[in-house]
Amino acid sequence: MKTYIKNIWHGVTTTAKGMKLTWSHFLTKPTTIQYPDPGEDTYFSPYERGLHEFEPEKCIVCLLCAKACPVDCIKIEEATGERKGTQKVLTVFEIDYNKCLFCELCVDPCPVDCIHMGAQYDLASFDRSEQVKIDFMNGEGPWRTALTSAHPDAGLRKHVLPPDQLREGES
Amino acid sequence: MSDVPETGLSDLRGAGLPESEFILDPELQESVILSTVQWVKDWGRRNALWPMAFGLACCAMEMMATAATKYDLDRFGAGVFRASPRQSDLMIVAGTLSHKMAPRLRRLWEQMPDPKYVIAMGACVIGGGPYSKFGYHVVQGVDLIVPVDVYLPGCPPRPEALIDGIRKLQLRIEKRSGESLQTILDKSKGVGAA
Amino acid sequence: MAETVDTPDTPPSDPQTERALEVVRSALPEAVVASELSGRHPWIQVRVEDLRAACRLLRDEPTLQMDCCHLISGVDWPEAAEIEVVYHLCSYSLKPPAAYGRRAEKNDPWIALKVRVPRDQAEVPTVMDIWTGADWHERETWDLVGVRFTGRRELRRVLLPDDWPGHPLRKDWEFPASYHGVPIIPPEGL
Amino acid sequence: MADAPDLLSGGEPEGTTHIHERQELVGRDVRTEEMVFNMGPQHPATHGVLRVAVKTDGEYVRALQPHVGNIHRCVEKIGESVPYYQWVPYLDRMDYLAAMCNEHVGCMAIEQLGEIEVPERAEYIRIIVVELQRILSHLMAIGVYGLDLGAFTPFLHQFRERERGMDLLDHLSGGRLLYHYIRIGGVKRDVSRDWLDELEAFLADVEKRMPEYNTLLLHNHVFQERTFHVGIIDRDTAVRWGVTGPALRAAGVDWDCRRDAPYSIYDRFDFEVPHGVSDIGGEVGDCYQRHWIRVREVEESLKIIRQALAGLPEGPVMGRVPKGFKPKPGEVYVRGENPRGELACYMVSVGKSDKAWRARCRGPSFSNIACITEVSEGLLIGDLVSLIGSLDIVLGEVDR
Repeated sequence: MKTYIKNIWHGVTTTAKGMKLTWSHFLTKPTTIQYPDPGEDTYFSPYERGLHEFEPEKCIVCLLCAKACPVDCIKIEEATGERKGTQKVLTVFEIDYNKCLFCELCVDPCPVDCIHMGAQYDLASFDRSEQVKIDFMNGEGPWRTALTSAHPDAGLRKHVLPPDQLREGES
Repeated sequence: MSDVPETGLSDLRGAGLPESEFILDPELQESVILSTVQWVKDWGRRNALWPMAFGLACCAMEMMATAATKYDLDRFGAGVFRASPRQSDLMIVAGTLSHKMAPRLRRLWEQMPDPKYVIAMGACVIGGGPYSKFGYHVVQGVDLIVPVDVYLPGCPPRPEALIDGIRKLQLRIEKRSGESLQTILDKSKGVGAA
Repeated sequence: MAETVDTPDTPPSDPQTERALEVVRSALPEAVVASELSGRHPWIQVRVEDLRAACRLLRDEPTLQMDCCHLISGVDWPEAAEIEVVYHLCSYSLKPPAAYGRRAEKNDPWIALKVRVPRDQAEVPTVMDIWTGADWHERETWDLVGVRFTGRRELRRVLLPDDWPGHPLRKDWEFPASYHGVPIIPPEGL
Repeated sequence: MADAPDLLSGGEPEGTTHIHERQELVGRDVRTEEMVFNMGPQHPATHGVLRVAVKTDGEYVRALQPHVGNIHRCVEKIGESVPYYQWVPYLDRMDYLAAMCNEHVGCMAIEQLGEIEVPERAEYIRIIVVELQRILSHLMAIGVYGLDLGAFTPFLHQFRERERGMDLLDHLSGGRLLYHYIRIGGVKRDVSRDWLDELEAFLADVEKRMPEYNTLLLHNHVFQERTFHVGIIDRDTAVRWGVTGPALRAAGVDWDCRRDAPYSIYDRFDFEVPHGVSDIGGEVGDCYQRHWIRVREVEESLKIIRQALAGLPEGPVMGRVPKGFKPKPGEVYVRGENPRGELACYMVSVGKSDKAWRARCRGPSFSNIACITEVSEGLLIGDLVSLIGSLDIVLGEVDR
């Protein structure tokens, strides 16, 4: 009988302690960020591995990025028999986001830094063939326009850490 | 689907309504009262999606993060994660789908009541993702098994991206599936930001 | 790392494996086929028919007490037409000796035991009754590499479905086109 | 379906009736039907796509067979099909709650195979991020275990801290969950002073919050009732089945790879290894003790990170990795302590190739989940949830 009452007492007091903790959160600042309008919230990484950014004018068609890709999702082609000076001419550059694992391995070997990881992440689409495979050569390309339903300000990545304060590893 | 003229019916079908909804004359459907009723139905459906907690792999962790404190999916009316397929109308396929799991996925999808929607979350379920080259046991895209409404690339997608996918699905439910994504986004510039 | 090798002609041998070799040699003089005592991955290769006896010895020997079968892996060597099964054993009862410190080549008290069986008739006696934990590792080795473990209660696939064609980690295994109607390599443009 | 015949092979035919011995004690002649049912693969308490075929007698578990492989992702096949450096992102995806730890062990194995030296600063940064990952993983385990047992609040509370930690790793690597930060030969990029300050603030916050979680779970009477004397994995069972990690230590085995077989630079740090004892409540090896070990390990990880922060040297963060890295023939076996147990990597190289001949990984959850066949006998079905939850398995690692 004594254990029985003791158990009840223990159960009630420990639960009350937990409830006290829960109720105390009424007075704290909310943790939730208002995603489409993050307002002043700054939490994005300067190295965010989102949709790629590609600068076709810089590319020398060395194919190193395509070789480094574990899943061969980069399709890159040069014009046959055509040269701009000594430079090869790039005709096709596509990244298949059906396959891409956002591992950043294509960025490291590029000798001219023409491919890097962008910060755009909201790529949801209704059709996998239309939106997921992105042709980077086609005009401005969707990767430069805002393919997002979020508030325009959500794209402003105010960094906690300015990028120049972080040193790149000598990879 | 193609024989239906531009009356909004194709949009309704795209939203997953069963055929029995189409007993009325298309002209009548467009009339004031019924279209309003339809709008109310869609409004309710759109704002009270009950997703099924169908976590397969890494993306499931991001799905949990979306439902948890920081991203709080409840703000969009889609935070009631149900364990049972019979109580849910949205299946977020989060993670890698293997050949062993594929029949179960199909069965769970069949157990869901109409109208039902599927979001393919992450590269693995869109098209095999990282496992598209040597992954002998990975289904190369969940759309080989069930129809998919929204494709969401990323490995794994950020929780913001999942919220974005759900918002795009909500737009689609809102009788807009016939339009292209860009048109919807253009039209919803003001609405979507709210 | 590199500085631990003092003289190239006499590399330091791993005390744990050395002891294990002594134990196996003294009880089963015929058993050991080959061994490698130094380097990063010392190992002992025994005959298939002596595998169970050797495992039992290593487990019961008080100076070794290999009470856990950490990992069983199968390695396919198509050129030699052999499959190698590697048992990594470790002990949770014995702490590594003090002399066996950080500077040793391998500061981790485990022993690698190898057997080699012909590729077309890969049959290895089970060690499931010696270490219960070997159960799933054996099933996985059967599943992926196709080594049949004999003398155990059931040898089913553990990771792949039961009707999966072949054993994927064999080097000559070819991707099937589809499994139950679902394409494994999807057609182009899907 | 394909796996219909393998539901529960052997044993008695279905439909036989039993009189449970407990009911004999009560003296009532209640007959209960035996039945076989499936828990999972779609079940909230199985932590993913584990399928457990349970043979019950009334509410008691008579026999049980876990079925895994539902997310078998061919990591070992990929390991021998792609070059070494391309395999590292796949290691992340094995145990997705402890991606950094996987990368660490995998990169250590590849580095030993190719005899690559890692700079001092990179080793320290590795320890910092790995222990940070351990904290995040254990926070998740603590929160989700509460969820399994019906307490939703700890889940929401721990996600607040976890998100902060994930943001920290995000700022370092660019990914929230899968980082691909530890590379062969070092780490991807250096940490900044601001990041370290942020990390210290995070550590202080976790230290402050841990007692709160304990109020909600560890000291809660309901939680204790659900976990005391439930699902006991004793020393003998744990060692025989190859159970590792917190479950092994809860069984009373004083073993931690970081201390007893130090890899990387763990021998420079001073930390305790908690192991199951009888005076904290419950019983050695029960669910409560496994939970308690995780709580204690978070505290120890805090200690390790602080020591690593104090000793962080200056220098480069990437060693010299030869272009077209082709290691000499040989093999390595490296094991490291992950949040869930010992991850081991066995790699074989035949030389003259940038691909491994065999890349084998031992997922700790693989062995941990195997043992429930034996442990769960005689448990109530509700306690089975408690047992599986306390083992904190990640199916990505079971199936690999």
